[in-house]
Amino acid sequence: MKLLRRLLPHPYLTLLLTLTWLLLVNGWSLNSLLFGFMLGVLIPFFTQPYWPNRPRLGKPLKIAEYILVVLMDIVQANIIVARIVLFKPNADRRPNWITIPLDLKTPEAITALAGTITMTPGTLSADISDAGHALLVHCLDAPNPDAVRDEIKQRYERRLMEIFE
Amino acid sequence: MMQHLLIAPVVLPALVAPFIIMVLRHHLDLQRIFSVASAVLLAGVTLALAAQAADGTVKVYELGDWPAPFGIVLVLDRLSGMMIVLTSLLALPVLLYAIGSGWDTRGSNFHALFQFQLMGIMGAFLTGDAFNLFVFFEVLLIASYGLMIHSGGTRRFQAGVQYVVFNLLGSTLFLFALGTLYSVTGTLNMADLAVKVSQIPAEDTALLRAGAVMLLLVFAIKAALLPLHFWLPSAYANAPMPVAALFAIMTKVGAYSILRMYTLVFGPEVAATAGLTENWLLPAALLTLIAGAVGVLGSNKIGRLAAFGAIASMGTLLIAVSLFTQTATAAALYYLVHSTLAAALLFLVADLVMERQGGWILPQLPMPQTGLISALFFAAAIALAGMPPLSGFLGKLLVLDATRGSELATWIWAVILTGSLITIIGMARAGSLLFWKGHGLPQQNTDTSAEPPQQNPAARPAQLPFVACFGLLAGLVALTVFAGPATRYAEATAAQLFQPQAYIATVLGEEAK
Amino acid sequence: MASLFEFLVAAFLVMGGVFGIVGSYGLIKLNDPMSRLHAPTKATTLGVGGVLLASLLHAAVFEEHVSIHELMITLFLFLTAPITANFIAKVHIHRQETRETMPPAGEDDHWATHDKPEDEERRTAGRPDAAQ
Amino acid sequence: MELLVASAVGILTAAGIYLILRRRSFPVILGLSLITYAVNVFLFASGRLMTAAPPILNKYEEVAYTDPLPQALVLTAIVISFGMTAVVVMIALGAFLSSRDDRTALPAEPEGAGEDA
Amino acid sequence: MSLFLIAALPFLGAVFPALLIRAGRNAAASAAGLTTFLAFTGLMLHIPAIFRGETVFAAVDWLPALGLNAHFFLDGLGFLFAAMILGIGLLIILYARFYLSREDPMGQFYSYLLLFQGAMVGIVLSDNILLLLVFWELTSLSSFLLIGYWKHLPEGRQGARMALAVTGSGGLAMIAGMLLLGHIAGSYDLSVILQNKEAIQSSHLYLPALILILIGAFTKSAQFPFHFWLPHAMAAPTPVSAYLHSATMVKAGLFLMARLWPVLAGTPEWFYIVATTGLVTMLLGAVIALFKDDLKALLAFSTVSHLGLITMLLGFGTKFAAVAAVFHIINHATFKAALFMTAGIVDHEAGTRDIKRLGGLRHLMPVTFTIGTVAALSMGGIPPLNGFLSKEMMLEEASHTLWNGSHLIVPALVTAAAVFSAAYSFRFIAHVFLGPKREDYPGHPHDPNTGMWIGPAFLVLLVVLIGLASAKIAGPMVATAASAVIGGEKLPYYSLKLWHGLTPALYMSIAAVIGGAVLLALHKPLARVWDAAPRPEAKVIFEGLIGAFTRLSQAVTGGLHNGALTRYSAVMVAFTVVIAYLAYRGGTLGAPTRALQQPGLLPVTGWFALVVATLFIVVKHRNRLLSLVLIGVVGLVVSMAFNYLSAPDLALTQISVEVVTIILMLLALNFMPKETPAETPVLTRMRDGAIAVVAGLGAGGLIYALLMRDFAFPTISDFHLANSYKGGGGTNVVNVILVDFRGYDTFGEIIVLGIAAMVIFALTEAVLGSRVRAYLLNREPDLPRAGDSHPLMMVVATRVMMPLALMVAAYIFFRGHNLPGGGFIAGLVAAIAIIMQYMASGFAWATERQRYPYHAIIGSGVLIAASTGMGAWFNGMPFLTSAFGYIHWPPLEEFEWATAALFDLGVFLAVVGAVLLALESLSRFAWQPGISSEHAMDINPAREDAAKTGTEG
Amino acid sequence: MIENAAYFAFACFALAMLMNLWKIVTAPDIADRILALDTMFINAIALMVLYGLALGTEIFFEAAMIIAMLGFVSTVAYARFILRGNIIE
Ligand code: NA
Ligand code: NA
Repeated sequence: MKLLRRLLPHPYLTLLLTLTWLLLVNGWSLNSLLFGFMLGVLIPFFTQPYWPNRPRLGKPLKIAEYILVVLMDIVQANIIVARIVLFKPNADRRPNWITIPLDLKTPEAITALAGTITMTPGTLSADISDAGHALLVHCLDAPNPDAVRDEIKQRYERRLMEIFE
Repeated sequence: MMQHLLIAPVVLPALVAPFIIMVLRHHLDLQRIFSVASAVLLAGVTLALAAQAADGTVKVYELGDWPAPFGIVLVLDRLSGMMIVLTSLLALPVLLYAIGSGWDTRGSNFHALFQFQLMGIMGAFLTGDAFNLFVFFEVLLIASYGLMIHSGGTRRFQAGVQYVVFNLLGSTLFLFALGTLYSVTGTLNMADLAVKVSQIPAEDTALLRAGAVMLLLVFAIKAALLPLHFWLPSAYANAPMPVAALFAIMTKVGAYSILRMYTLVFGPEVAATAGLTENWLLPAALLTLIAGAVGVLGSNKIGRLAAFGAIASMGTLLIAVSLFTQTATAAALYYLVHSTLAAALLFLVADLVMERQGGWILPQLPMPQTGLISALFFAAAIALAGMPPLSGFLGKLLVLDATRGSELATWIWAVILTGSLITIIGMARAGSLLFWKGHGLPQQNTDTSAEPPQQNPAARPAQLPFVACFGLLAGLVALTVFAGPATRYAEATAAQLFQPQAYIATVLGEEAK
Repeated sequence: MASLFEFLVAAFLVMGGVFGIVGSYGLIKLNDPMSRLHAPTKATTLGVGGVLLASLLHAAVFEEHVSIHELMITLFLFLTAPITANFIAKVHIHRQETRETMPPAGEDDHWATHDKPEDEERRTAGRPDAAQ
Repeated sequence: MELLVASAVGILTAAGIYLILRRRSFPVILGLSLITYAVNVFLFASGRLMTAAPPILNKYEEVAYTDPLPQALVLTAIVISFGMTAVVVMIALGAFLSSRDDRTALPAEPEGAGEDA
Repeated sequence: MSLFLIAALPFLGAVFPALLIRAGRNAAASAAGLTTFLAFTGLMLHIPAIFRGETVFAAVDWLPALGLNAHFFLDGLGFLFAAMILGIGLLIILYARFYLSREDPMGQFYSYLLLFQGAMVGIVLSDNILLLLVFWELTSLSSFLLIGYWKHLPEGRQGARMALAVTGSGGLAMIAGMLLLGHIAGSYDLSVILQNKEAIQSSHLYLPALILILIGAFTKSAQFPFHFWLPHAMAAPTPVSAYLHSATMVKAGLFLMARLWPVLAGTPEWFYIVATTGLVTMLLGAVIALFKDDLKALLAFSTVSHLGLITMLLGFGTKFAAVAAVFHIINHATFKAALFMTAGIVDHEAGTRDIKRLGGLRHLMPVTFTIGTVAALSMGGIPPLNGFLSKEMMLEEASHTLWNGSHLIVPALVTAAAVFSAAYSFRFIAHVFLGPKREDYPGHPHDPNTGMWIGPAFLVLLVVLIGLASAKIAGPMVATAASAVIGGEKLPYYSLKLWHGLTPALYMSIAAVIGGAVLLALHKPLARVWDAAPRPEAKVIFEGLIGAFTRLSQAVTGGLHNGALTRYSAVMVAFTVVIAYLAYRGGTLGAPTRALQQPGLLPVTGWFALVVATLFIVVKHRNRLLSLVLIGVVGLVVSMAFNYLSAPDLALTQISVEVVTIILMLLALNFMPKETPAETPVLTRMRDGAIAVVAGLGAGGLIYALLMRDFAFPTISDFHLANSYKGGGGTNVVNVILVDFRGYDTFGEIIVLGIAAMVIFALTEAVLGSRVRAYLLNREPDLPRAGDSHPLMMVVATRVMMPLALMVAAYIFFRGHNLPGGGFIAGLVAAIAIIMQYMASGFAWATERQRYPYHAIIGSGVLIAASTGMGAWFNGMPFLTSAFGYIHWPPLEEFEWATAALFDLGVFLAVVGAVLLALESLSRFAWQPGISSEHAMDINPAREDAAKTGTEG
Repeated sequence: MIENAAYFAFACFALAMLMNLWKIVTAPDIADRILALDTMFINAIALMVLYGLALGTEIFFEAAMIIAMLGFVSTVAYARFILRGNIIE
């Protein structure tokens, strides 16, 4: 068991890498699967010094849900922002900084949140506070910053809390 | 296994170098042992190969078992045999010198770089493929960059920048030339190029000629032909002197390549490239000689003097090369061997001097071991100036004799002889100031502008540098005493160069027909 | 059926093109540097995404082989775009802003970009042996 | 197409050489980078220009292939010039750090003093 | 004794003194004397043959290709000279043993002396004029060493260099002359040349050859206007002067003229050049000699004068004159060597050679006085000494020589010279030995020990004996030697005796003696006039010339190689463009054979982006960071262009290399100025711009012309396309070329990369080992720095990306043989994946986690590639021969194996190792002690919480 | 239809690239230039995928993927340079 843990320091990563391999070679053959798995074992083995203290992930369904939510938001928000860019005069726009206090603690979770914020158009994670307890977000057009902050905390951070901690 | 001997000059250093880096990185003594053993073995291998080529047969090694012109081939003929022997016989004393003087301890990776340097040079001499020649030029160049800046120092770095930048320009030009040649002929193999160039349709000659001449200029850069020689003085003068001594063969790579390409591919008989060099190559070579000789007289440091001496000797060599006749080529080949050994010796002597008093020709310090060093300087100086009894005089006579038929014979003679005179005066000035005037200086050092000797002499075998110098001197003496056999070999080599059909047929096999 | 897929592919292509150009147009049109930083996310997400979806669909339907490895590109872009944006934002904060012009950093003192090198020294000074 | 490639080569070469003729090592290295692009494209183009004909053999149908050889040559050339660039950058840096001066010109050495006799 | 041995003995002997000097001065001297004596004896063994009129040969081929062979011969002339060289050599060796002081390195002296002796013997025994040249130049070199023997004297160094410059340049001229002569005669062997008088004298090359050879002879024999070096050579120790400047080296020129007399003499050119030069030299030398106060200078100019005399005789071209010349050569050698030794004794004992401080020595040094007086009288032409005899013959011949139709010129000038000659000879006696004894000699004059005076005494004995019984003692020698000079023809009538009756010569002699006495009497006032008279000082002029030329050389060299790389590059580019254009002009360019392809939207866009970015770089290049950003644009466009033009492998490589290069340059730029100052003047920029534009036009024009024409022949890549799959087992032809068809190129290429990394590593070590280290440690960043050096988001993202990127690298590696990719690109991607860790978490942190030394990775890469190549040997195939095949292991599908993949693995490892070693080395510049490697990110709330609860660090 | 849509997309991304170029040339600040270059990388990816789609080949996939990866690395490198001077510390 100990040996297995050493060989497979992170099964999720091995799974992800095996999938990546199949994705890369664009096929599902047994050869590819075995080879991908082999690499999926080997590469984390060689790279584990670079990723100590890996977080434990919980609830795969939650992860899937989160991804779906984000993708939907991306499409929606893109259209809004495209309208702003194309049609809204600069003078009417209300760009704004928002401080988002963080309940998330692990770097991985914070990064996921920050990434989500950036990838959903209209908001952008710009910086983190000097002790890591707040996230600085920039809004392209936010007449009401507090609403944006609450939405982020509600919609994304809450879900991430469930996934990571 | 014997048929694989032809690749050995490349593979042997290519194995030893990484081995030194991987396994012996922290064992200086073992590095030295392996490096010297490799050099000795290399000398043996090259001698065996040259012996194979001596009877005039051309040997071809098809790398990857792909036939020419589709794969890369190594070709051994008299010329390449001679050049690899010269390289390995030069390398050994230079290596011993570097060990004996402790130069190899003054920076990292000296021995590995040295082996790689040899590999590059060997590869360049043996290849039968134009692009592969480029690759090995780069191997030898990059190793030379490392050796040139070995042990560091402000001025060495500054000179290194110039050396590298200028040679990168040269490498770029090489690629322009190769692209042009491939674009016209559709081939890269030198023998195949020869076939294609001889049959080139008239409408393609303009582009072919541009490519051919650019290639020549690339080689001329390596050969330090004026006005492409500017990289040499500061590079050689600021390199560690044993490295500069090894570099004595690098200019010859340029000369070799000119001889190779302009006898095999763009030979005197080839109509498409007729008259490509006639108007400018010889005058440029004459100016090179003058610039070198004047530089010898105008140098205030012995390293620079040696560098200009090397340029002057390249001028003489290129004069003979530029005539592209069989006799002149034979003379050039003899002179080539001589000038390589002579220049190397002068660089090593320069190092002996610099170690002891900083290298200023107007000396500020007296020098220990003046007697032996001055004798060696004297020998190197007369060798490089072309004074008897050493081979330089014979080489000079051969060149003068061979250029008699040229339209510019008067100019050639005048320049060679004047160049000799200026060199003699310059060498005499330097020698008398360094050794005679320096002899009378007070013992203690009051002037700090001279570079102090760099390291502890205890850690090195003190005799080895002199053994190395006398080894090179012995080479010069042997070249003098056995001038008859040596010139016979040179003549046979030249004859082979000017009848390239056998080379072409051997390389291309049935393709030739 | 084919024409539906044809339409879909075309639609993805057009969508991709539009968002692609919106992203780059935004870069020119928007008048403050932080706002400009929002624009490329459009190109990254729906711009490239649209083209990738079109490619995926096109391969599956019209060239009769499933090709999903375009997803790798998306994966990389989603992974990297936030970091890029974060860095460029930090450049702005570093060059254009000071601690004073920034909003408060919640319970903390200031934003990480405005950590002074002195602070760094303080942070490393506590453990000088860490370097050994 | 040929005109575009040729003029691009020309412009890259010209720009590269202009920068190589500057007096500081950094622009010289920039110039070398540009002229390396130029020569790579030049060498590549020596196989003539073809679109949509990569030299990846197609087992199923007869298609045209562009000349693969120059591509292999350029690949080698790119790698080599990368190594060279790395070295020249380092040497230039070494030169700058040792002398605090990034001029490429080699300063004249102080003359040795004394009576020339 | 074989001529080889005679010629070689001195050279062999030259080794011993230097080695034996530790055994003492006598050992060194004996060794030198013994070898000389052996050679002399060997020479004497040939007396019978020589005096029978035979010629002794010894020949061995040396450099037959050139006609330079070790052919020696000994005839009367050679014998005479060889005997003088070896004989006087013996006396000098003896003399020098006592002359040199304890501080002088005697071993060195004898070595040099024997070297010189060997060279001289070589000259006179050579049957091959090229061989003769070898020895000729050797005399210049060895005399250089001898003249400069007293290293500490500036005069010695100057004199040596002057002698070398003058005689060396003469030697060089002579090389040309000899080559011409040999060319005319069809051989370089004297025995052949001497048979070809008509051919030589009728050749159009006769005059150039003659002039060039004569330059050699005149410089060596100190003929006007090359005479000036000889007096300055007097800085040498006196034994050297006695040897070189009386009997041997300066006679080499005469020897050569005598040697070639049969084929060169007898023409008007010969007469006017040689005789006139001799005449002028003779007179000039005599005049100057009279006014020299330095004993050795007096003798030196007297030597010049006498050499002129002999030259003139040879120049007359008559047989009688030739006989007289030979005779005077002998006589001059005897009395002049004796005089030099006398001068040396005086100098040695009295402590000065200044005539003005001497006088009255006859009381203190009677032996020396006797020797000196006899020799000087002979020099002055006083009967019954030998000098008188040959001088008479000279006067006799001169008395009926026409010069340009005039009967008067030669006799008059000759008599004038004789007058001065007598005068300085008398002065030598009178002002040194006669007169009252003085109190103020610098030394304590007394006769030296026997070893020192025995040599000159012997010579003086010869002087007297030859004078009294010349026909008996010198007759046979003169006859054999003279007969050799005139080419074996019948000797003219002459008689070697004191009294010839009342001939014009006798009147001239008498006039000379009387005139000489008068001049001596008037010496004081004349000297005042002489000193006041303006005249060119040869030494000043020469030194000035050489100095000026040296300074000119320094200026030219310094000016030409002024260290400005920009100029070197500009010259190189301009030269290339011009030469390439001229070459292009020499050929023809046919009409286009290919149609222009219409570009679409994409290429035009790309082109536009490329051009704008490139030009913008030129405009903005002083902003260095911006330039790098723009280089990124260029790289991107070029990469896309490769893709568009069917070169996906190139596109991949280009973009990967691009990124690594930019990282590298950014790392370097950190330490360098961020701006390039504007320092070039407008004109320079315009010049550079012009060069650049022309070069750009050239490159662009060339590729355009190439692109518009088809290959002249089918290309070899058809073979690659056809055999890539069959023979190489891969469908990506570019990759198969790289790892198989031209795997050897790739082998060289990874080695380049490996070396590059090693060089960078070594350079880093060198820089960090120097004082730069201190600078770097105390360096203040030149731009304000932001906080948070290892941002949390970046660290997390790269942790995810690293395995992904390595996966991609593996993918690219394994598919490379069949689809775009391969070991090189895979290596770059893998390297970049690791670099991301460095960039995100810092150097210290990442280095600590690096398990495999990069040196070893490079080395193993090269070794794997080489081993794969060598593996083929065991199949009996050449290096790098690949093999591939297919494996089917159920239930797996069939898969391919190829040794090329192993080779590619070598490439992969070399690339990874090289890139990382390079970047790691560069990163070490910025490393500061105290930088933490404990944490990957600066800010991590989880860490703080953990610290609170104490669970993890 | 697909062809026309592809042309449209080509035109859009080509135009987008030119806009990026414009920004690189005219931007007042280096940060904007880096941003524009980064966007250019993304547009290049799109163009490459489009081109593959138009030719019906997957040969450009790797290039697009590598650009996605490497564009990031170079952008971060530029930004780090401005922020810290030293990109590996
Ligand atoms: Na967002
Ligand atoms: Na991005």
